[in-house]
Amino acid sequence: MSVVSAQNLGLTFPTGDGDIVALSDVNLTIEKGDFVSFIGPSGCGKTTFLRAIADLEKPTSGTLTVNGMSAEAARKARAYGYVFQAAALYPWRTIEKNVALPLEIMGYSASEQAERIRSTMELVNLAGFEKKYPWQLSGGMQQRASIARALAFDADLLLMDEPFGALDEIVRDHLNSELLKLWDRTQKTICFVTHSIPEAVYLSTKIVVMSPRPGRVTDVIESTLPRERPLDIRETPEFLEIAARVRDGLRAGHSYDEGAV
Amino acid sequence: MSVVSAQNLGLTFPTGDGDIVALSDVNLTIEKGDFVSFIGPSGCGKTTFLRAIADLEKPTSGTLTVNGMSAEAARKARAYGYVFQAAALYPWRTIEKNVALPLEIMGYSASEQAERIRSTMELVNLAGFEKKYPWQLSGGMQQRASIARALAFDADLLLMDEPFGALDEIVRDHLNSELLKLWDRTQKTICFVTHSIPEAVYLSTKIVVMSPRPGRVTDVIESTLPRERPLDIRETPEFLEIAARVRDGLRAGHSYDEGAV
Amino acid sequence: MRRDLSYFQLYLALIASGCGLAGFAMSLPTLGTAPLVATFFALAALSLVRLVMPLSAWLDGAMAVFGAVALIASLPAGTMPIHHWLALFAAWAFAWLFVERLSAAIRAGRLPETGTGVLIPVVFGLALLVVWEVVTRGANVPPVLLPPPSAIGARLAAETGILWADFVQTFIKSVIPGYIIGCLAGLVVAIAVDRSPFLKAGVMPIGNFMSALPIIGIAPIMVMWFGFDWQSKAAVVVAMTFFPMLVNTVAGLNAASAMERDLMTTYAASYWQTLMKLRLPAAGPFIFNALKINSTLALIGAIVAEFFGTPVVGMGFRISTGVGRLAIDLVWAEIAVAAVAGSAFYGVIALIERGVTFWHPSVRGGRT
Amino acid sequence: ADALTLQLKWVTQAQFAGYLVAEAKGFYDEENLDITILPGGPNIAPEQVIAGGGADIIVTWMAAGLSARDNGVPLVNIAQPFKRSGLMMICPTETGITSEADFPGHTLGVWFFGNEYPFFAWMNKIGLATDGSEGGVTVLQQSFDIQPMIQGQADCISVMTYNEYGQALDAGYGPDNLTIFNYTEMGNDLLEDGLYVMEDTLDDPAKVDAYTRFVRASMKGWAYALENPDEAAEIVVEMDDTGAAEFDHQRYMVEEVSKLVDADDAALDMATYDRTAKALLDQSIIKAEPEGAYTTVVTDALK
Amino acid sequence: MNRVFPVLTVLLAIVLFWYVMAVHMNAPWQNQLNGRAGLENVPFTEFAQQTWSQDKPVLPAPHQVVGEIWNATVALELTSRRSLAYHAWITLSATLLGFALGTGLGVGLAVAIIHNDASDRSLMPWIIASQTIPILAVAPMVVVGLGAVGLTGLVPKSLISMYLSFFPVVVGMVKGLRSPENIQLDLMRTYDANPWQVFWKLRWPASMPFLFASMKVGIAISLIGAVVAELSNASGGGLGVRLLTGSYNGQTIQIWAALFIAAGLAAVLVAVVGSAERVVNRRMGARA
Ligand SMILES: Nc1ncnc2c1ncn2[C@@H]1O[C@H](COP(=O)(O)OP(=O)(O)OP(=O)(O)O)[C@@H](O)[C@H]1O
Ligand SMILES: Nc1ncnc2c1ncn2[C@@H]1O[C@H](COP(=O)(O)OP(=O)(O)OP(=O)(O)O)[C@@H](O)[C@H]1O
Ligand SMILES: Cc1ncc(C[n+]2csc(CCO)c2C)c(N)n1
Ligand SMILES: [Mg+2]
Ligand SMILES: [Mg+2]
Repeated sequence: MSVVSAQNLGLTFPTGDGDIVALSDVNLTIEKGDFVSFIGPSGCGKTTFLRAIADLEKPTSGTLTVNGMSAEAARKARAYGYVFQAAALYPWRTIEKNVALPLEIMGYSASEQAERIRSTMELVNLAGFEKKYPWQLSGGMQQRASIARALAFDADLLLMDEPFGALDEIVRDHLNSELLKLWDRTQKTICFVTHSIPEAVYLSTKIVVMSPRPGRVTDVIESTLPRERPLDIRETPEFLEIAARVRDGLRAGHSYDEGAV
Repeated sequence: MSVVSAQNLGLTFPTGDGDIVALSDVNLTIEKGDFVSFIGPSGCGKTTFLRAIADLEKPTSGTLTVNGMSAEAARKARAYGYVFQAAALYPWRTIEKNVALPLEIMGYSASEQAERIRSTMELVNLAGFEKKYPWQLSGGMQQRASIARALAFDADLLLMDEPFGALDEIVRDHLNSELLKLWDRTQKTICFVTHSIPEAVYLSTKIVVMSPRPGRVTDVIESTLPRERPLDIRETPEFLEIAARVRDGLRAGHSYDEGAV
Repeated sequence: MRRDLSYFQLYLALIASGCGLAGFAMSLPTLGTAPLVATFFALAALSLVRLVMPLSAWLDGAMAVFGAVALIASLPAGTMPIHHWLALFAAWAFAWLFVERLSAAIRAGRLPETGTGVLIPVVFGLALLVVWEVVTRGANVPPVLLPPPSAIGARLAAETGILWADFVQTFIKSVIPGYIIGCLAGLVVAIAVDRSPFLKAGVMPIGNFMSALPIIGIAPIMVMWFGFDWQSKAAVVVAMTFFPMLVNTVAGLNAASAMERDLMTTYAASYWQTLMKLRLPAAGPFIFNALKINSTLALIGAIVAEFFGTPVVGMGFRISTGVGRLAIDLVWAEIAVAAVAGSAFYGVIALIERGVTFWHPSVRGGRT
Repeated sequence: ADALTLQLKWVTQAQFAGYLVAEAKGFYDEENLDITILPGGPNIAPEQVIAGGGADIIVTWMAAGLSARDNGVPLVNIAQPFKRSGLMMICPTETGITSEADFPGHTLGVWFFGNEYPFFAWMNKIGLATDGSEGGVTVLQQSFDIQPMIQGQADCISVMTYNEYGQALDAGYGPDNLTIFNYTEMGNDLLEDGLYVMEDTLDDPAKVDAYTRFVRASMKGWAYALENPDEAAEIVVEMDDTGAAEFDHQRYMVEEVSKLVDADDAALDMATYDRTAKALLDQSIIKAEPEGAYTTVVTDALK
Repeated sequence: MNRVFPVLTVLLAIVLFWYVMAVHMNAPWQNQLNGRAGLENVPFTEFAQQTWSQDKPVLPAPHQVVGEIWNATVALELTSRRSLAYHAWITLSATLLGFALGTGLGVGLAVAIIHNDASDRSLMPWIIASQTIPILAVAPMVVVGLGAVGLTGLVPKSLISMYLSFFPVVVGMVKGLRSPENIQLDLMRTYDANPWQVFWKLRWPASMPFLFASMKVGIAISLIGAVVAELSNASGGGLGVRLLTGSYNGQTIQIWAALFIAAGLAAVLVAVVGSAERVVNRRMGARA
């Protein structure tokens, strides 16, 4: 059974001046253990697609199943963890309380909460910062806290919307390899939105290239890279070749009209 | 006469819990027509240095001259145009009125204003959007409007603080080559802050690598690339070599302690 | 079963029909005396068919209106029988159900925002009036305490001359000049104070202190200083409107972001250029906030001041002497005029705000 | 004990000394009565309070009482301890006003809130317009103090002999620099502080009995107050919740009030009543000849 | 020091101006008095002294007001009905009860409004309209009406105070409870949180800054409400009654003293809410 399966998926936003077709005729299957990156120019529907999987938007046509059930049923079964583009930590909660938030809502016992907080905080390398408030942490640390929050409960599917968008290249590299390690260890399925070609190639087993107006999938590239990926894999010809293919796919989808910017 | 010249420049922010040394012992000379990129991890003082040039911050030690005079005198002589990281357009003004803002303040005649608005709007490819308000435009278009605003009056020095930070890779590529063309045509001196190594290498004649705590210049790399730069210059070995040198310089400045993230 | 009602709406519908059923049973013995109400009960009970077939929201609206009319038309002279109270409940439930369904329809995009959006508060207001009318008359509330709206309306219509003269004296002569002077003075002082950090540090705490002070307390003093006529009332209005404007404008002048200001610095813009092109426009929402607060304060201030001595005309004068003469319906008519004038004043300012600060996210409605 | 609530027309002051003294000296207790005395104020209409059920007996001016009756609040006068009016109009001599004939063109301060009827009755009688028209007077709603005269905002102001007139005396005014129009002396007086109840309660003999005992005790209070003005003033000061009453002023007020009250006779004087009713009818403050607006059952029972 | 000095300077300027105005405004009456007493050519310093020590001045001098405040508070027993402290306490109790009721009502309405479209649309315009009703006109009827059903003293005053103070709280709390960004709400949805959880874990904490901002306005308005109510309810005393009786007796010094005590009370109340805000902020991990 595939984790996500979309057939002829369409999603239209009605607005004051006409409808916006955010997704049109999207067909995509994501299998258990996949690391799927979504890349494409602004407004091509990456976020919308992730939100549809998460049942935060309702598709207007086609079918979408998550873990074999409707997206709504999957959400109610707490099938996934979602990492938003901004960290979206609650500023009035300490880091540990932020991580505890889903656990409280899902009714975990106090002792289990404590245990999970400890282990996920360690996983994202934030042990020692439990009692700090979000503003006392750097942007990267906040982002890691928000990842911890999505990992704290047992969802096999992780939806990540440009989680590293705001970070500088060096830090990003670092978090990328951490994320790969985590994925390797936990066997989760990951859907990952990014604007960066190297990032997409480096991380993914499958790269979905999208293009806007209407938002659609223009290319799905299966990575031939091995699961084990040191950082300098990015200088190998194989890597560069996949990157070039992604770049071509992207460029094709980019019409240089004004609205595209 | 060099456009910007800093000797032993230091800038310290006093704060509640101790001083922050944002810039320490910076020595740098920028010549007319240079395209200088500043790159470095978050908090290394890139913005602070640009702001010092613009006389938005006062250095606490060392000397800094702009066009041979003090930064304040240069500012009063309207020696530079500044593009902020965020577009910072005034929401109550149309795009064209935003571009007109510096012209109004500097007392240009109505006809000259109209002429300059027309030409710069064309330059940044925004003709037809004159009467729109900022929030009616996409992020990229807003950023271009803010560039137009900095270009509208005749400053030979352009200070740009991560102007393309919020844009996706393809659009960024596009604006990068437009910026290069503009620089080539107008012979302006440009100081450009970025987080992206390829961007820095692609654009600059000189790359200033900085590192934090205290903010300082760790490397100044003179580019050996020709002035004429097609986009695919980025796959040449020469390019990759400079990029690698920048990356090494950056990594050296990055201590992997938590605060650095 | 297709669900055209939410659970909450369903409860309301059941309450309405339930009251209808019970009321019908109770009114059986006296069926002939109030045929309209009995018909309403019967129809309300009939509306239970919505369990098997959907009924239009407009039908609920019609039932509410019918219930109200039936009740008011058959209000007995003495105390109201119990089942009439059931009719009031039922009519209220229908009205509530009606607005619930209308707003659900607007949200779902099935009805247009304009028009229907106005209908909902109007229905609510009318429902309040009906309840007021039925309760005051049905429960024999002494008219010298709270007259029914119909009596107030009759007074309103009969005394237009007096009401208009009072309105002119209080609103046109006292409120408007006081409001303009107070707001302008607040604005000007704010700008003056803003130039000097020293003055700002000195004036602002005092301004905050003064704006918390029960300014109406100065009404007798103002009457003592400025005499009986509208001048003293205007002075009270000036004092009441000055501080909110001062405090808000000073806050607003600081609302421009650091980057927006830096931009002006890079242009080596002068103080006045920065003020006119950046800080005042950025302060717009704050200034309008004060203008709106002041629009309700001003009228109250003028009316209160008239309690401490006036010429024999004015809304406050009429209210206080009206109470003394037990002309309570005239007093309420005057209160109604004040409420309408105040709301209209507020509405006008809000409209101007929409036009002037069109760019502000709170006006253009989110996004970016 | 029978519980009764008395609503005064004005703030706690010696104008109501009889009731306050009766309460303080236990005269009501002696009559097996439990009296609550509610002070009034410029925003409190006793007629409204009694109509709303907040009081059993009120102290008010007859003009206001009859007007309320005309407006559908069936008030009935059960006793009238105040036989004369304390109302005056005073004009500083520098205004040049020496007689009624000098009024036209001048501004006169008048208390409203139910206190305005005597003035309008007077103006009606001497044929002066009060609507601001040519040859008439300008009327001002006067605050309850003498500031308008001191400030020169009004040429003449209303005063009570027992209250504001005292303030004027304190401020250096007096008969030598004032023209004084005394309503009683001019024969323009309307009956002031009387005791009123709701008409329907008079059907209940137990109530009537309670009223009778109340009036009896009150008159005893008045008699005591007039005999012991110092103690009465002290009691008034003591019973004032607001702490505003001052002994000297209250002492003065007891003195002046004693000239208006007849402590031995609570009965309504029919001649003054008829004049009051006629004056109100004449200027159509009330629309119909009042009927049943007074009863003598209580005062008859006192004898 | 740096914060106090400017305030003191401005205060000093105000006091000086006040003394000058006191001379100016009290002069006509003083001239009359002197004229009547046959005094001529009073030297200016003495004349100024006279204008600053009138019994019922048009504008009392600052020291007269301060003296009256002193005499009416410190110099008297707290329970004395002449003590301004006693009256301040009466007004304060009505204010606090009214404020508590108003805040409760305001929050309750705001909760209804943000959770229910129909309430939002039907209530909001009327809530605004309610504030345009001249409360002083309605107050006597409220007092009489409630008195008729046996509610007297504290309750009617508090209700009027509540009527004024609920308004800023509704307006602020509607904003505050709606202040969570979409992304924060979406997060709750990804957890399939129920409305109750969304309220207590997100909306309520997010609205705290708005609640406190509104409560600062609300408590000041509450005090105004209590004073206004006292103008219509003379029994029992209170600062409003002092204002009123002061005004009947032309006791300007008494008016000003009551006014200043009221202002001081307002300042203290606002400061108390402010410190409560700081405590809550600290609990909620706000930046120092
Ligand atoms: N709530 C909405 N209402 C109307 N239009 C919307 C809404 N959300 C998204 N859109 C539109 O749908 C399209 C797809 O948006 P989406 O956010 O999925 O793009 P994206 O690929 O995530 O872009 P970015 O890289 O900028 O995040 C865009 O044109 C956007 O303007
Ligand atoms: N106004 C200020 N007050 C105190 N500290 C400041 C101030 N502005 C900057 N700093 C500090 O100075 C250091 C340099 O900041 P700067 O903004 O120049 O960094 P940057 O290189 O531009 O970083 P980024 O890439 O995140 O924009 C940082 O540690 C920052 O916290
Ligand atoms: C301070 C004070 N001011 C005015 C009056 C005038 N006045 C005298 S009697 C009365 C009403 C009924 O007796 C009124 C309003 C007063 N008594 N006390
Ligand atoms: Mg997106
Ligand atoms: Mg920066």
